[in-house]
This record gives sequence, C-alpha cells and structure tokens, in this order.
Amino acid sequence: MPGKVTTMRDAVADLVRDGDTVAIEGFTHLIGFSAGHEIIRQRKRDLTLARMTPDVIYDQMIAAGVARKLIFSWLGNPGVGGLNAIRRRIEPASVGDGTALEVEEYSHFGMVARYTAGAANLPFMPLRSYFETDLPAANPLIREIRSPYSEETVYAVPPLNPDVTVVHAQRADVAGNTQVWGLLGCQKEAAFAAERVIVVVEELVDEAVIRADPNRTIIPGLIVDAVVVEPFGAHPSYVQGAYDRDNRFYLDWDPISRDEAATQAWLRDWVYGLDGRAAYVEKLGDAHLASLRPGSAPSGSVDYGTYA
Amino acid sequence: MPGKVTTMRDAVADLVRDGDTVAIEGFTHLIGFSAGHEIIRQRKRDLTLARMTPDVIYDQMIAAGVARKLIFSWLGNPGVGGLNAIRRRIEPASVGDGTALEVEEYSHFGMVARYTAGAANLPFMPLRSYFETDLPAANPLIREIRSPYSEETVYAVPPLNPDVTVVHAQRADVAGNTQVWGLLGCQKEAAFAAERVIVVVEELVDEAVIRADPNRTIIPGLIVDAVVVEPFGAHPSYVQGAYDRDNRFYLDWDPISRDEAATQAWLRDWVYGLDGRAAYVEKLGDAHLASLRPGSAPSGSVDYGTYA
Amino acid sequence: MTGVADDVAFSKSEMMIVAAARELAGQRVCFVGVGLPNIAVNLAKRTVAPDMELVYEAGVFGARPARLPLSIGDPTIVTGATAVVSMFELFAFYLQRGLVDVGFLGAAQIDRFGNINTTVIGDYAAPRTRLPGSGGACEIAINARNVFVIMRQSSRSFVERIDFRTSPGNLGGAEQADAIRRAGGWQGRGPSVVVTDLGIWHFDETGEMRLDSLHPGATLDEVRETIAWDPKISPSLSPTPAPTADELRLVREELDPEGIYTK
Amino acid sequence: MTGVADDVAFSKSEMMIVAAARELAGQRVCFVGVGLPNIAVNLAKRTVAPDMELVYEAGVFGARPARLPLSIGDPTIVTGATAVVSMFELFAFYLQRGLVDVGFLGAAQIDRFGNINTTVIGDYAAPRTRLPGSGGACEIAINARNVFVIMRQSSRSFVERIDFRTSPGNLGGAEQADAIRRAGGWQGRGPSVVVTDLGIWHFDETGEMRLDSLHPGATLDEVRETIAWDPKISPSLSPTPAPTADELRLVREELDPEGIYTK
Repeated sequence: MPGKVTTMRDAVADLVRDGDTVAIEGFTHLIGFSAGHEIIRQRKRDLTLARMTPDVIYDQMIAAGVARKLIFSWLGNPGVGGLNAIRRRIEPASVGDGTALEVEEYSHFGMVARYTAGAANLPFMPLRSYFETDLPAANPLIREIRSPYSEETVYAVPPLNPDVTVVHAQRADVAGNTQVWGLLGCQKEAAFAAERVIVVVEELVDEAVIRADPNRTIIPGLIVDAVVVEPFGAHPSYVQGAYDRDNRFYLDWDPISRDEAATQAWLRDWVYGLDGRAAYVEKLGDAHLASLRPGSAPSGSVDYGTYA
Repeated sequence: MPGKVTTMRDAVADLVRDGDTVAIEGFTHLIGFSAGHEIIRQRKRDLTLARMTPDVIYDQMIAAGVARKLIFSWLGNPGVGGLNAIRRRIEPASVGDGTALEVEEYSHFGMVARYTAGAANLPFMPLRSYFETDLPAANPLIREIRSPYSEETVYAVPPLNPDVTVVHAQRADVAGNTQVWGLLGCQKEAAFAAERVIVVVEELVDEAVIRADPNRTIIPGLIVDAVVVEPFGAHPSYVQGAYDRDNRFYLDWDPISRDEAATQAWLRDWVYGLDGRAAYVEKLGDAHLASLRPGSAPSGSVDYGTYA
Repeated sequence: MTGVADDVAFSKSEMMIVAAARELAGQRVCFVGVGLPNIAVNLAKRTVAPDMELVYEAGVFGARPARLPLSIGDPTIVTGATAVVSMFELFAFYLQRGLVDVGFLGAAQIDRFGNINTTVIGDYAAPRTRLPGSGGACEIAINARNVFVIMRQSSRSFVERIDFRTSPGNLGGAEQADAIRRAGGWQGRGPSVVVTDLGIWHFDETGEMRLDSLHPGATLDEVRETIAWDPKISPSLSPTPAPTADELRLVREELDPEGIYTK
Repeated sequence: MTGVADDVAFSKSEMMIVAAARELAGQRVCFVGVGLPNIAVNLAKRTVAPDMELVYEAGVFGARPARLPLSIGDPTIVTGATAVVSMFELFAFYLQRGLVDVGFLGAAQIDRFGNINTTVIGDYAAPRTRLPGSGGACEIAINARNVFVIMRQSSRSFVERIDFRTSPGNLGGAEQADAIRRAGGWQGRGPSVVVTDLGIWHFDETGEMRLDSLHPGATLDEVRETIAWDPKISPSLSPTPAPTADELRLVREELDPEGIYTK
C-alpha cells in the first residue's frame, strides 16, 4: 500500500468539497481542530457538519460561515456554557434577517447508533431511547419500529454516512493504520461510515510499531485517504498521554464568542492569519505547550508470542 | 468490590444449573476447555449449549450427555473435519432410538448479532444476511424486517441471553476485571448478554496492572460472578502469547470421536478420572506443554499520562 | 452565604452539592452527567460512596479521577480507570443493558413529575433560548435504574409545563409512568430525588415531587416562590444537616478550587 | 500424480491450489475461508498477490501469517497483523460495509449457477450427512464483492439441485440474481470463479459456470463424469499452466509440509 502522508492543505483541498457532509469526531478527546481550521482557511461552503458535541471547533467553523446545517446531540462548551456563535445562527432573535442554521438533533446514543448503522451498512439501527419524549416530533427521522419477535416497539435511527470523516489520533503509519488509546468516542464508527477519511496524527510511526500491537488499531489504512502529521493538532482539546486540555482556552472562548466582532477577530488572528498548524503552535509558544504536558503513566507491555 | 476468586469446582457448582443455557465462547482462541470438563464431571444435564463453533469441547460435552440442545453457526473440528459425537446425535442413521440433539442454527454473523442484541438489551438485531437461502426456513427465529426508511427488507435475529457465559482470558484481577489480547471473538458480547459470568484466567494480576491499560479491558468485574485461576485451562486450544494450539490433539480427536467406546474411554481418562485442570496439566506433562510455548513478541508500551 | 458549618460559612451551591453527594450513599454504579452532577458524584466518591463505580458517557467505567474532571471527557477519568470502551458499548452494553444504578442529571426545566427539558426555551422551531439538548440524558432517564437530578430552583426552571420533554420522568403521574415503563421494556424506574439549592425532593406514590428536607438558611416561602406550582411539603420535613468541614474542604480545595460550580 | 512441472510430478490437489492462488492476482482484500481457501490464499500472498490484505473472520485484518494457519483462528494470523477487531466489527464494518473484494469459499455441493450447500446432505430435519453449516459463508456470499470457490469435482458435489442453499450464488440465473442483489442492497456481485481439481470455471452472461481452463492431465471426459449436468465448455478452452517449481516448493515446504490439503 503506497504512502498516504500529505499536508493538511492538500488533504482538505482534495477531499473536502463544498456541500459535503463532514464529521470531525472525538468526544472531548482528540478533536480535530487543525483540520477544522484548514476548512475555514480554504473557505469551504454549504457543509453539513455532523458531530455529537459540536464543541468550540464547530462554533468557530460555523462563525466562519462554512456550514448550512448541523447534525448533533449536545450543543455546549463542555464545562463552560453555551456555544454562542452557533446559538446566534439558531435563535430567531439573533438570526434576524440572516440565514438560520438548519439543525437535525439526536441524543448521544442516537448519534452513535447512526454512525454504527452507517459503518455496518444497515438501513437503520434500533435503540431503546426516545420513548415519551418530544425528540421524534422534533426530528421525523427518529422513527418507531416493531420487533418481529413480540408486540414490542422501539425506536430506530437511520445510517449517517459522512462524505468525509476526520479523525485525530496518537499515531499512524504511512498507510494510515491508526492507533488510539484513551477515549475512543465514536471515531471508528464515523470513519467506517464515511466515503473518505482523513487521519491527523501526533506522530508518524513505522508499520512495525502498529503491527506489534494489532489490538490497538482502531482504523485500518484500507479506509484512509490521507495521513497528516500535525503535533498539537487537537489543541485546545487534548491527546491522552501527550497533552492536557487547555481549559483556559475553553473559558476564554466564552466571552470571545459572545461578541461577533471579537469572534471574527479571533479567526483572523488564529486561523486566516496563519498558514497552518505549525504557525499556530509557534504562536502558542513553547512555554504554554510545556504547561500542558502530563506526567508519565505507562501501559506496560503484553506478549503476542511468535508462531512460526 | 470483594474478591471473586474461587475454584472451578465451586464456580460450576454454584453458577451452572441443570437446564441452563450455557455459552462457552472463544473463536479458536481461548476456548474454555477446563470449564467444559468440570461441567461434564459434575454431570450437569439438559443444558442448551450455545457456541458459534461447537469445536471439540462441545463434542466432548455432548458425548458426555450434558446437553439437550445446541445453538451454533459452524459445526466442525477446525482444520481437521467433522464433530463426530455431535453428528451421532443429529444424523438419524446413528441416533437410532436414542434422543436426537435439538439444533438451532445461524450463520456466524447471526450468532454474533444475537449476542450483541442480548448484550445491548435489544429485542432484535438487523443484518444483511440470509437473503435467498434456506436458513430462515430451517430456523423460524430468523425473520424479515422492513426498514422504517425505505421499502428495503433485511433479516433480524433475536437476542441470545445465556444463563451462564464462560470466558477464558489471559488475565484478570480479583474483582474480575478481565483483559484479553489477540482474537476477541464474541466473548465481550456473550458476557454482557449473560445472567452470570465465569472468568477463567491464565494469570491473576494486581488491580494496578489492569488500571495501567484500561483500553485492554474487555469485561468489567461488575458483570463477573467468579474468577477461576487455571493455567493451561484452554488446552488444546491456545492462548495468545502463552501457548500454541495443540494441533496433534485436534487431529487425534477425529479417530477417537468416531468411536463411541473410545470417546467414553477418553472422557474417563481425561475428565472423570481427574479431579481438575491441575491434574490434567500434570498428566499432559511438562515436556509436552513446553513444546507449545511460543517465542516472545512484545506489544510495546504506550503512555496514558498522569493528570492530577 | 446561607449557613454556617462548624463556624464555617458555606454557599447555597455548596450545600446543594454536598446534599446531592450524600444521596449517593450505598449506590454501586453511577452514570455521571456534565456540570453539577460531575462535582457531586466526585464528592460522593471521596466521602459516602468510596466503592461506587463511576461511569462516564465518554466511555469510561471505574474511573478514578485524580482531579475534578474539567469535563466528562477529561483525560484524568481515563488514567487509572478499570475499562475504556467505545461509546456504542457504553450506551448499549452498560446503560441500555441495565447495569447503571443511578443516572445523575442536570436540567433547565423540570415539572412536578420530574420530566426534564434541556433542549429549548420557547418553541422548538424558533427557540427563545437554545439549550444543549439531550446528550445522553434522554436514554439515561429511560434506562438508568434510578435518576437523580441536581439543579437550582427558580420559577423559570420549576415549571408547570416544560417547553420540551427531553428526558421522561414520571410522565403524567406514577401509575401511567409505571405502566409505560414496564410495557416498553425500559430499564429505569424513573426519578428518585431532586436536590436543589434550597432542599431535597423525593417522589411520592403519585409520582409527584415532595420536599423532604430543607437546607439551612432556606425558608418554605423561598421554596414556594421559586416553583411555579403549589408544591407538596412532607409533613415530616426535616432540616438538611449543614456541610461538614471535611465536605467543604474537599469541595473547595480538591474539587472546585476555582469556584466554577460553587460560587 | 497428474502432471509434471519442470520434470516435477504434482498432484491434482496441488494443481487446484496453485490455480486458485493465481486467480487472486490483482485482488486487494480477501476474506479467507477455512480449509482449501486458506492454503490457496496464503500461496497467492507469497506469489501473485504480495500486497493483498488477508481478512480472517476470526477478527483479523492485514494478517501476515509466518506459517500456514492451522485454522482460521490460529495465533500466527494475529502476531504482526495490522488490526485485530471483534467479530461483530469484522462482519459489520468490513464485510457488510463492502470492503472485501474477494470471499474465498469451499463447498460440499454446488449447482450450475454457483449456489452452495455446506449444511446437510439429505433432508434438513433428518440429514443423511450433517455438514458444518454456514459459518460466515452465507454473509460472505452476499456481501463480498466477488466470490471465489475452490472444491474437488465429483458428481456428488457438482449437482443438478443442491439439498440446501446455504450461500446464494447466481440463484436461478444472472438476470434474476442481478435484480435481487441490486434491489436488496447486497454488496456482492456473486460468484466469479470455481477452481477444481480438473479445471477453472468462470460464469458466463447467463450466470452459469463455463469451463475456461483444463488442468494438465485432466480430460473433458473426466470433467463430464464428475458433474451432474451437461456442462458448458468454453470454445476457447485453454490448458492450465502446470505449477512452477517455486509454487510447488512453497506448497510443500512452507504451507503444507504434512500434506494435509495436498494429498
């Protein structure tokens, strides 16, 4: 399998198209900020953005005007408050004469089940949720289904198959075989569900590193179109074992995002005005990044044995 | 959480009851032979045995008369041939006036989907299989289901919730937190689907070993009722990194199992006549076991980081 | 400041968090929600429920966070945990299978029967305020064996009629709710307790919440002013014991040193 | 022994395995079945298809077995593999999602349209011979993009009517099969090739198998005697090139030194 290593600029230019459904997943852990910023920089338009928790990255992308629709299950700045730029595109009082963002809303398990159905090529996924709530009325894609084994009725959600899924990970090899430890979220499902996959990693490793521990592989190179190597590409979110969440950033985003002008100024300073993640990392500064480094907690090694 | 470590004798006496549905899973890897032998030794009766690949262990158990029914998806001695003791209970020519074994048959994915539905507490699991085959006619529990999103029809299987699932694993702590590497089969799903779970391990480890690498845990102590420590408990199947498949045994089983008297003699010599796995291991002999030891292939260690 | 424990002043929020933590005594497996539930559960783990297993929807079972997690996906919930699993497995095999004893939720609006809104204020299609939405709350409310709620009281949050039902509680009353939960194969029995900044509410045999305990410094008038219906008050209403010095120390020094939740 | 390659005698089984392996040239992802497919695929990996990714239903992607796996769950397929996944993921995310280019199956009975029986000989409820059953074959036949079959010819196995349809092929013919596969959302196009101990069969536009290549030493009479219907023979029938010395060495020394499959 030939090497798939490329730059973020080329990966986004080649693989993300106006009008696409794009999923940048990662539940608090491993959020693909650097990919989101490149999508902003390349001024992609009319995207449908899917993500369980839109988080600050989608607040920034939607503030930058890349999206017409949002598919999600929890809309907040975790541990801080709301996502103000997105709310301005949803609440009529602030949307005014502007274009409201279309929303399609599920619960967490509903979103996970949608990706799972997409990854498994199933026409629907059943789940025991939504009973006696207003969610099915708000979203007619949440539908009842009768069990073929009883009178019992549960709910179903349809598959979600993004055009592009972006996964940030600790490491991959040049073929895109990707390993993650710590929170796994729904990245595996979102990647298998997608037509195209971009993997962004902290570290490019030799194939032998991957093959030494095959149980840690969450995504095979088989479904990966591009591998981008960008250390700190998940900042201000975190990477287990590599750096901590930059909580100050999440707190600071709240006042910035409450003000449209401040939001656009931030995007100029930290996205449009920089040519990529390396410049962003340089601007953050070594001292700041060093403050996010955790101590060491090794997993230990297990033995797979040789059988020749 | 209090310690759950006990003997195989007590675990089987306390947790396996006549008439139970019992799943001893492990796809070629980690087959719970020592648990199966103890079930034979305690002369359990009228069990429904569930297993994707009944393998030699269920051939032995069914030869010993513990079962009235078999739920499965592939009935063979892998790499060798048929399962002769089971066939004698199925093919009318050899069943004669005896009691035929009841069979309930799926495909591999159907069995996996049944355990998954059981583990997830779903009334059914949809899958894209069985189209235009004779399997739904042979097993009326395989049923069609219409998608709520199109005219499309797929098949469904019902949940399988064993009374007892037995999982053999590389290691667990006293609370039953269990880690496996190498083939995972459907053990996680079979364990979560079960009412009671027996974990049999090669090695009991400190809780700190488990907590050093939480991504490797496949079964939490929460659902485990008994932990039995029995090195070589999966022989003649294998344990990744610990010992190889004893292929000679699988080959030898073929002529033994073709002959009812030889089969019963084997059970006397290797099951009834021994008081447990330690005696079995001693009878196998150190030299033989040493020949099954693989070379070393370490996984390497990853860093989870400390976040205090 | 609303009260004094061993001569130490404490805030309403601190009392609420401490009272919520105490309710977790004896619970085995708790599904931890974002925000106030997070700090209450972590306090319980350090006080009344040291053996309680913490489940985070991010995919962690048996978390042992070394600091208060900054979010429900903080790396500190992973390092040293018993198991990390995909979110599919967490929701399907743990929650939906019925392994979670307590689901601990926050709420923007709640009605007398413990039905919860965290989706919108106003009309769904044109909301006055867009709230976060369900996250995992909808399925937690359905499948956690018991549901605990922690939220501040106000007449805007304790309402006669919630604007959107995100998470079902006792529906229109206990009889209806029990029948529907049983027939529908829900794993959960519904809400057990609502802990507020003023007191502790449990649910009576009709499925309606009833004030069983009043926090130090709070008054029944204050309780009635911050609720949109005429609330049931237990005839044996008792005062909530004030936070102990140790509880306050844990909250202030270990769990929320910046006072984000407790101001 | 049926032939001679570079003056080396070879068996019918060896010819069959070598011919099957060669058919895999250019394939990217192959789902490996138990028995003969296992050795044929491992030979292809060492000869015509070194970059082919091996998928084992046991839950392995990108296997690099250092020896011929003794079964499809041998530890040698795990050590050094790219990924090990649960069987749910293997069947759902790899096979059902359409990522498998070739599913390689064996069979006990096959009909002219490539429909396969591996379940029973005789009546299902009272079988004369109980066979292994589907295993993964049923879903491989439906969802692998192409299906390759390897099996020995005999009038008991190449039958007019199979006793049980375990794995669908071209059903009653190509037109019907294409319509059903498309309408039903199957990922697979159906059987591509059947390699036997006598020759190589592909499927013509009607969906029926046609002999395209005859192995050295085999005769058309022999072909017709070991098949229950009047078979189609390609007008451009060609001889199968004999195994090379290298192919035979790999089979005999590396893949099947005990001659379990090749006798």
